[in-house]
Amino acid sequence: MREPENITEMKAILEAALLTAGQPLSLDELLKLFAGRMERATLRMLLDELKQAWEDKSLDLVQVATGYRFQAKPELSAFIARLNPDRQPKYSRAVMETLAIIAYRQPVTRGDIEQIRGVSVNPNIMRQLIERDWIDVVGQREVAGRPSLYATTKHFLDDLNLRSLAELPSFEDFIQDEIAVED
Amino acid sequence: MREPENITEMKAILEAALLTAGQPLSLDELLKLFAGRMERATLRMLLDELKQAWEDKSLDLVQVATGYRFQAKPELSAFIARLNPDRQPKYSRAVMETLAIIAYRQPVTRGDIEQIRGVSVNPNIMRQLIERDWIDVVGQREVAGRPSLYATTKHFLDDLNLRSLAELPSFEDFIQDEIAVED
Amino acid sequence: MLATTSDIKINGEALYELPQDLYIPPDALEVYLASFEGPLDLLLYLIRKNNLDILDIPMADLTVQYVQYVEKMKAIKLALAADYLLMSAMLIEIKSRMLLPKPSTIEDEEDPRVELVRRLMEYEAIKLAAQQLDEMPKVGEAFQVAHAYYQHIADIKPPEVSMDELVLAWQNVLKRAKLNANHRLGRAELSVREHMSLVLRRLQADGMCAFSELFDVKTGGVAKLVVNFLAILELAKEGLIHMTQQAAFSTIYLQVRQADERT
Repeated sequence: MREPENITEMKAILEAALLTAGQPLSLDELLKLFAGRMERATLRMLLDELKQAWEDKSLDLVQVATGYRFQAKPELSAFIARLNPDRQPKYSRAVMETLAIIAYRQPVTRGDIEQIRGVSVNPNIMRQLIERDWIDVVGQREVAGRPSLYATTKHFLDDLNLRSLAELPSFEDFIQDEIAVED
Repeated sequence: MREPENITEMKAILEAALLTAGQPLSLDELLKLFAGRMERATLRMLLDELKQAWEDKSLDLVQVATGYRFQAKPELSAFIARLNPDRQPKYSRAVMETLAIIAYRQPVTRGDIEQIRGVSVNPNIMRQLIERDWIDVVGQREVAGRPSLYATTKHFLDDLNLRSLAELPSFEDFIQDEIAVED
Repeated sequence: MLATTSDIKINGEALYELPQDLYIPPDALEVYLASFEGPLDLLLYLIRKNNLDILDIPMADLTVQYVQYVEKMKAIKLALAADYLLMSAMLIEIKSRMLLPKPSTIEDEEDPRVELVRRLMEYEAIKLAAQQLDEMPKVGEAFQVAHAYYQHIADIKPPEVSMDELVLAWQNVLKRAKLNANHRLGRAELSVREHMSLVLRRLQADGMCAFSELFDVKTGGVAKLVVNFLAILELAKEGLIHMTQQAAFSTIYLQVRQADERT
């Protein structure tokens, strides 16, 4: 196995790796392709060139929370969706509200979630989100019972095509008109 | 959602679908992309064109038993393999014990090893160690069948970072340990 | 996402009236519980859609009714019913505090409704955020990630073996074979074993070798020479080599024993 000798060969390796990965690849992972014989700056430059080369093609090279990935252009997605009529499971309102609380208020305990939702949280709800790898336990709150603290994962951001939590819609946008308190 | 109007758009849909499928797609599945508005013959032609378009690129469009798929060019696969190094394999207990007997009792025949281990030695074990260049045949014992005498090689010492076999712990060390434990 | 009245059915018949206040007919409670995510959700609905004034609710009636629920709900969804009961208790508390004359000394006390309003508004925002998250395009639905195939050519790495592992393997052999007693062998003997292999290897390659050629006097050192000599003796003893000398004091030749030389 001969190491790549020119930019074209390096780009072919990068492209093949990203097209076959099935998940985002971080800069550190991509550097492994070249067995440590590449500078980060060069890698970034190659990724930029690759991104441009694909601009008029069928996929986009995008950066998400855990790295770079190729994904079908949005206008082609609807056609591809015809191949898989069965979609991801729809989550219940309870699951989505729990997710929203964790996303916007993290790190939170189950108690915090119950306080905000005003109902007890079924452990099954947390399990569904953990199984999807959208949330995980990031620690314990140092109070009686040491309840687990939950936060969203990078995989959650990847799945929503986001690079960071800051790219989520602002919470302020969801606050509605003040509820009047009459005297 | 507008149906594709020209060959370029159709090829982009096909390409995106095949690149994101994660498995081969049959002609029947690929036809679904166009909601029944495409002839099989046209589809085959488009696939041929797509195949040619990728000839000098990082992937090949190939036909396998269950359909069409994109796959990394063979010469690039070795680089991609660097992303997921195989877990370091382990030698079986039988191999390790055989190696230990050869190291401590050399030169020994397979019969000697069998006698010490109390079980027959699979020829495959010796082959693994010979292929690794850790043992070799240094002679034959002049008894019936002229069995080969095995010894460890210099390469074995190098790989274990030893200058000589004398750097291996001696038997007496073990026996002392043994006594200490039994007391 | 808010429950609409047509979603709510009782005994198969759509219920077209949502309660104007917090009183929910007991036979419909389960349906309401299923339609709303909890008391905050229901209260929010009543405030936003029905313009309910939370202080206008006849608390005495409400209290009696909710106590009746406890009995009814013992069998089903007690936990959820408890959430509603907790809320009505909270409302009753708020109302009672509003009705009591405020002693001037604790005039600074916060209006108890403020906390409830804060909670309602926070929950409302979370509800909308949840809706938004639900609608956001996601991988697998709106995004298909490239996942072409590659031939997994194993980057074959042979197993690593450390000295410790080798020693452990040897200890296991010894334990099982109970060889400890008759195989006491020290470092020196290990060196002898190594030199036996070296001499054999040399003879295998060269065919025949003069005794003196097997000793590297220049770099060997005395210990090594002795070990080498012992190795040769051991090889001879084990019948692995053959030594010949034509006459006294002439050169001794060593060679690997041949099959036809059996004694």
